Amino acid sequence: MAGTGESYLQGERGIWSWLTSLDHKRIGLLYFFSVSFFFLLGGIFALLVRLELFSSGGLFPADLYNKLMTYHGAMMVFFVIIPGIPAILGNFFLPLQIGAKDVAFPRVNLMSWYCLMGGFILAASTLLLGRGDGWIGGVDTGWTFYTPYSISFKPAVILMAFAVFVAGFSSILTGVNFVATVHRLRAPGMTMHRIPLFVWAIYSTAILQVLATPVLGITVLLLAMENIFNIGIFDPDLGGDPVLFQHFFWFYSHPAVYIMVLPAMGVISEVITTFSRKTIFGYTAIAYSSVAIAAISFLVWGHHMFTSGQSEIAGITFSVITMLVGVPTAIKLFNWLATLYGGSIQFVSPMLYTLGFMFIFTIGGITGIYLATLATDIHFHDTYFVVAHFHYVMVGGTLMAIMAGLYYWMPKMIGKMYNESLARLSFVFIFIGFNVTFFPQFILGNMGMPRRYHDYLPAYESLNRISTIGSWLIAFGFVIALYSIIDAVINGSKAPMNPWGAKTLEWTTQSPPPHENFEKTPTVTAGPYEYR
Amino acid sequence: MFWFVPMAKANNTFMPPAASEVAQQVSSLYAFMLITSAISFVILIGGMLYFVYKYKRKTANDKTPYISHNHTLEFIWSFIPFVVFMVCFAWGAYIYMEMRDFKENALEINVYGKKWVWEFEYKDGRRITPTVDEAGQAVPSTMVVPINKPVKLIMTSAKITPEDKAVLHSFYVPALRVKQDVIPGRFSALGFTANKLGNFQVFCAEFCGTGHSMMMAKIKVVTQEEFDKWVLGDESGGGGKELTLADKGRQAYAKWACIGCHTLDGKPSTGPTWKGLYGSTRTFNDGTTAVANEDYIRESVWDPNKHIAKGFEPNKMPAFKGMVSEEELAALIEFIKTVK
Amino acid sequence: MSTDKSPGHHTAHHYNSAEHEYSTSKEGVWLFLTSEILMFGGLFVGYIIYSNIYPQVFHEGAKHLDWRLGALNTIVLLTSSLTMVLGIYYCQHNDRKKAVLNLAITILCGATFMVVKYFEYSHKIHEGLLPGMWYHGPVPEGVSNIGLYYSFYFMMTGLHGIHVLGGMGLILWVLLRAQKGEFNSSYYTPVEGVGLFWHLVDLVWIFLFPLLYLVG
Amino acid sequence: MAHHQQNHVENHAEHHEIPLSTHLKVFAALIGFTVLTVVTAKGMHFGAFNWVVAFTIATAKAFLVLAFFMHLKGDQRIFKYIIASSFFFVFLLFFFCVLDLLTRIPVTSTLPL
Ligand code: HEA
Ligand code: HEA
Ligand code: HEC
Ligand code: CUA
Ligand SMILES: [Cu+2]
Repeated sequence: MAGTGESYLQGERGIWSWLTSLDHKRIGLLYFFSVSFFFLLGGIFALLVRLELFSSGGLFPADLYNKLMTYHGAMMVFFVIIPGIPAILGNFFLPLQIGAKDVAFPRVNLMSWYCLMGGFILAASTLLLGRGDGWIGGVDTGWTFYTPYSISFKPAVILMAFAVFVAGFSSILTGVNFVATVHRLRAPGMTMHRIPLFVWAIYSTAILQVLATPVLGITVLLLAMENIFNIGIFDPDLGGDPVLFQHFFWFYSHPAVYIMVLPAMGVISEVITTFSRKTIFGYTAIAYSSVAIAAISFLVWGHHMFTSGQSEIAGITFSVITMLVGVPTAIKLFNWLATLYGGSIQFVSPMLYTLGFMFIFTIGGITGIYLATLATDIHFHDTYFVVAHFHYVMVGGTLMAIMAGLYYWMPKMIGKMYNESLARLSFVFIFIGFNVTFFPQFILGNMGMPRRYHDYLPAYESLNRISTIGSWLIAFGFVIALYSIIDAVINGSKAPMNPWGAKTLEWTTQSPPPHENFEKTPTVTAGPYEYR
Repeated sequence: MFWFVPMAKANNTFMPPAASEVAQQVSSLYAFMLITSAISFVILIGGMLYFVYKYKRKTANDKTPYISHNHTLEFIWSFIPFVVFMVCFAWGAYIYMEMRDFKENALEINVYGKKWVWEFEYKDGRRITPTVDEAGQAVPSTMVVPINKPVKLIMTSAKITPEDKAVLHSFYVPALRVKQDVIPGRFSALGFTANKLGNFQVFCAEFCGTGHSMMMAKIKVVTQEEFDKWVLGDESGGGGKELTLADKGRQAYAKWACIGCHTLDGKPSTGPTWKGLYGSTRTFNDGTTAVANEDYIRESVWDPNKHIAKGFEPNKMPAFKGMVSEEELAALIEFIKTVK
Repeated sequence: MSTDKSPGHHTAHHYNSAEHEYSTSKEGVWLFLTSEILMFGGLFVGYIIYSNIYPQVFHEGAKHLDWRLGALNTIVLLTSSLTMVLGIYYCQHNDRKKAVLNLAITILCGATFMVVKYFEYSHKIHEGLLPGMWYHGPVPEGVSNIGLYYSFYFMMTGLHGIHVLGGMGLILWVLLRAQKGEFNSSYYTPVEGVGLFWHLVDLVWIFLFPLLYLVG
Repeated sequence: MAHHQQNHVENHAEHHEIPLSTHLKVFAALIGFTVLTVVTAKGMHFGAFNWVVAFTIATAKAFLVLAFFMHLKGDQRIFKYIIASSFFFVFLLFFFCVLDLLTRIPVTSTLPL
């Protein structure tokens, strides 16, 4: 057993000891580094996308723009936001919060990180596979890879399909691991009704990962085969049905959006109780609404296909089921609101990010309802309204929650406190910049500007300008955030065991935790948020 | 910069002015949703801000009440949103069914989405493609329809040449609030009844590659009389009139969708511009050069991958061998000569 | 059962007993198998949908398959499943020799399966019965896209074949460990896990066989 | 190795052993079913029922494999739920795809094409 008092950061040193570490905390940090790097890349693509859209007319050739847009979307979705919270924060805190010494399968955990990296290397190598000589290649299909555009013999698409397959494998393995961990490794007394809400959220997410991702796997595999062998399953020239591809794709990719947001909601539940110093309102409601969202999310995928040529009856069915997803989400939001009531609310940056999450996610969620409504979606589909919707939920929702979680748990993860004013400054820039960037896009969508346009009519110019300027503000905010993290690592003061006065188990061990997490496996006798 | 504000005021939403009954209904539904969501947003976020202000931490060890749950509240805030959502759904589905209800007496027009032009075909065989006006300015395909007459579009995605791959497009008219994907190997339908005169923008809303953002068209709504005149007249086809060779070339330029990739005004698009092409020295990706004479142009059309113009990608331009006839080619060459 | 005396194995530090580790690992395997089923499920769904859209294609396509070979392979795989089970059984009963023997037969069956597949494949490739665009075998009257049937045939059997190969590798791994005497009645988790995987491969084939070879 | 108490609620799998003879019987049944499915499909002609018959037999075989070879019978409940959920979700994929395909109204053109 590792020596008491020695933290997981101490002990074995050197790159190699990290790359072969089976400690869930170290693997969590590995994920942190790689995902941050991917996020930086995805963000640079985003800035270039916005730069091109700064004015009508344009800077880049259309093909280059299409590639930037595709890599931005694919990078952010498959390599940033899906692994994001589960693999970084989930890895680190899931075992801690249930009083376990590690995840169920540490080796599989490490393997899943390697899968993600393998996927990234494959994805990066698509850049080298062009169709011409002297041309930088790449995928230009959009992150949705709709056939038949994606199957007109494109070598880069083949590699990208494998990249997504491998990254998806990473996601499946993480999911398997977490489900087994939650089922089997809870400390004595830690019943399912006592696990923190973050664990509930990660648990529901893990179920989604196990059940949905394989269908993406087979879909991209078929896509690759379609490109290599022209098998014709999705190729109308050979009797295939391109709409069926969309069904298969969204069977995964709709649940995937809840893979992105459920863990974020878990983070919010943690942060909001801690900084209200008050027990969560409606523990069971929040916990079960996670499971409800996960379950219903499998039945709604057709709402991405209202105009695709699927049948009217299917459209109506999907529309009505989609509405049901809004209910558990509303439950969560109102329960958080009720948690604030009568609390003792402390304005530190994790809390600011959390309030920012509630503000932005509500807008994103409500616009989701506009899209779920058939008549309005016919107008909004594939316009900037959709772009604004999903950035509101993904950037304003999930990314905000990642930031909240990082600041909240940073004292525990690295044992250092961060600089509060820097962190607040980053919030201000990200929050304002975000709304400046994406709110105009709702209006653009209303006006009818389609998405994935590298050039647009002059009428759309002024709003696009505002949006581009906003993107610089967000970028600046993230640079400050990055700086504040580096600053904390170098200059941060030593963090106490429980700087926030939080109640969950991870705060009962030293900061940073020892290899074995707890000196002595804790025994749990009450719920997670007993602020009495 | 804020020119859109008055427009929004005039219309209550930022959508383009509705040009059909259904579009108006969509706007009303949208307004309803805006209001309900504004109310719920104010309740939720207003409440949040208020609580945050009111219950700001005062001392380091404030006492907080222990409230774990409340079933009545739980019920209220699940049931009310549920009802609102169901209203949205039902209203939306109702309008949607109206959109998808194709009238028996509708004017049927075929729509072909190609990489990257729209083409329309009327019952009398009149086919509308993009053209160029005398000034060399590209004119997008313009669909002419009578006012207050139901129109049914029967749409499919077509290939330029047999080797080409047809892809998805989506026919989108913001002013009519309608959109429908155009699918290869299958027909899809779209219906509308315009109730405003004027020109309305058509976009392609499904990603289809390089020319996606240029793939536009127009719908021109005219009175019934004008429409009848248009049907009899020769405005679009130019039939009957004796054409010069260059004019025939111009028609071929539109007919074979060269217009989707080659501009006449000097701007490179998917392919190089034709402005000043004839007689110039071309540089290729492998560094070699050639003078663009008749033979070069013939080769470029029939076997485009032989020489790849510098800065452009191979395999984009389909090989027109067996499609574009010798006569058409001669006309095209004549036309290219005139584009200076 | 919670004793921890198996010679080659120590329960990992985060479990509190061998029993605990065993059932957790088993759950992990089951979860993984779930995702495998969904992956194959996608293909099955595609198959069923297209066989209803193009009944002739699937009817004509299936005619070129030799159901005898399919049946042979079914029996081979079922046998291998039995020997796999026996392998586990003998591990549980500390009978190293018999366990290794049974595992070896299992691998052999897997190899037989692949050899039969090899003959089937080479026959098809020879006849031009290839997927999608590459089909250049006989084209029956009134069927334009018979290649679609072979797309499914090759995708499904190919993916399944890859699983067979992977399964054989895994069995080899547990065989070698069994040979070293690492398994006994209190620790045989890897054999059990690999066994579950192998049965899944069998399970998929149980559905593939009638689907591809019989109803067409 | 510290041996602490963790919650044992779900953790005591009886290493349920199925006797050898059962395995052999199951194997015999599986072979029998295989013969049956070949005979019914090749020897008799039920027309559209061929599908149903073949699938029923395959499902029966799958049950045998799951219950006995994969030791589901008598094993922890949770495994049954896990495996059942996988079939259920494949069914969902199937159901909604078919819902779309069966209810599509084909668009026909009255125009010369
Ligand atoms: C984190 C990711 C995430 C999340 C959480 C959501 C959440 C939701 N999404 Fe979103 N969505 C995406 C990511 C996400 N989405 C992405 C990436 C795309 C585009 C993909 C692409 O094409 O590239 C997309 C696209 C998309 C579409 C397709 C649009 C189109 O292409 O035409 C639709 C249509 O129904 C939709 C609906 C919804 C709904 C109903 C929710 C619901 O879950 C929201 C529920 C929340 C609320 C409703 C708010 C809280 C409730 C209240 C405060 C109660 C009071 C409210 C009212 C009375 C209105 N989304
Ligand atoms: C998680 C998902 C995610 C995130 C975070 C973002 C972030 C951003 N997105 Fe993206 N976007 C998508 C997912 C995402 N997007 C998807 C799925 C699509 C659809 C693609 C398609 O159509 O196929 C899309 C499409 C899309 C479009 C539409 C393109 C088109 O249709 O033509 C636009 C246009 O404005 C855009 C802009 C932006 C901007 C300005 C940001 C900014 O918020 C980015 C700001 C970030 C940075 C500038 C990085 C700075 C980072 C650092 C300094 C490192 C910091 C490290 C730490 C703090 C640890 N995005
Ligand atoms: C789908 C897009 C597309 C269409 C349609 C298309 N072209 Fe092209 N064309 C290109 C591209 C890309 C190039 C540059 C690559 C090359 O040289 O092959 C090109 C090159 C050319 C060139 C050589 C120009 C130079 O600068 O050397 C000629 C001439 C030409 N096309 C004529 C035509 C004619 C005539 C038609 C219609 C009958 C046509 N093209 C239709 C994409 C297209
Ligand atoms: Cu055609 Cu986009
Ligand atoms: Cu969705």
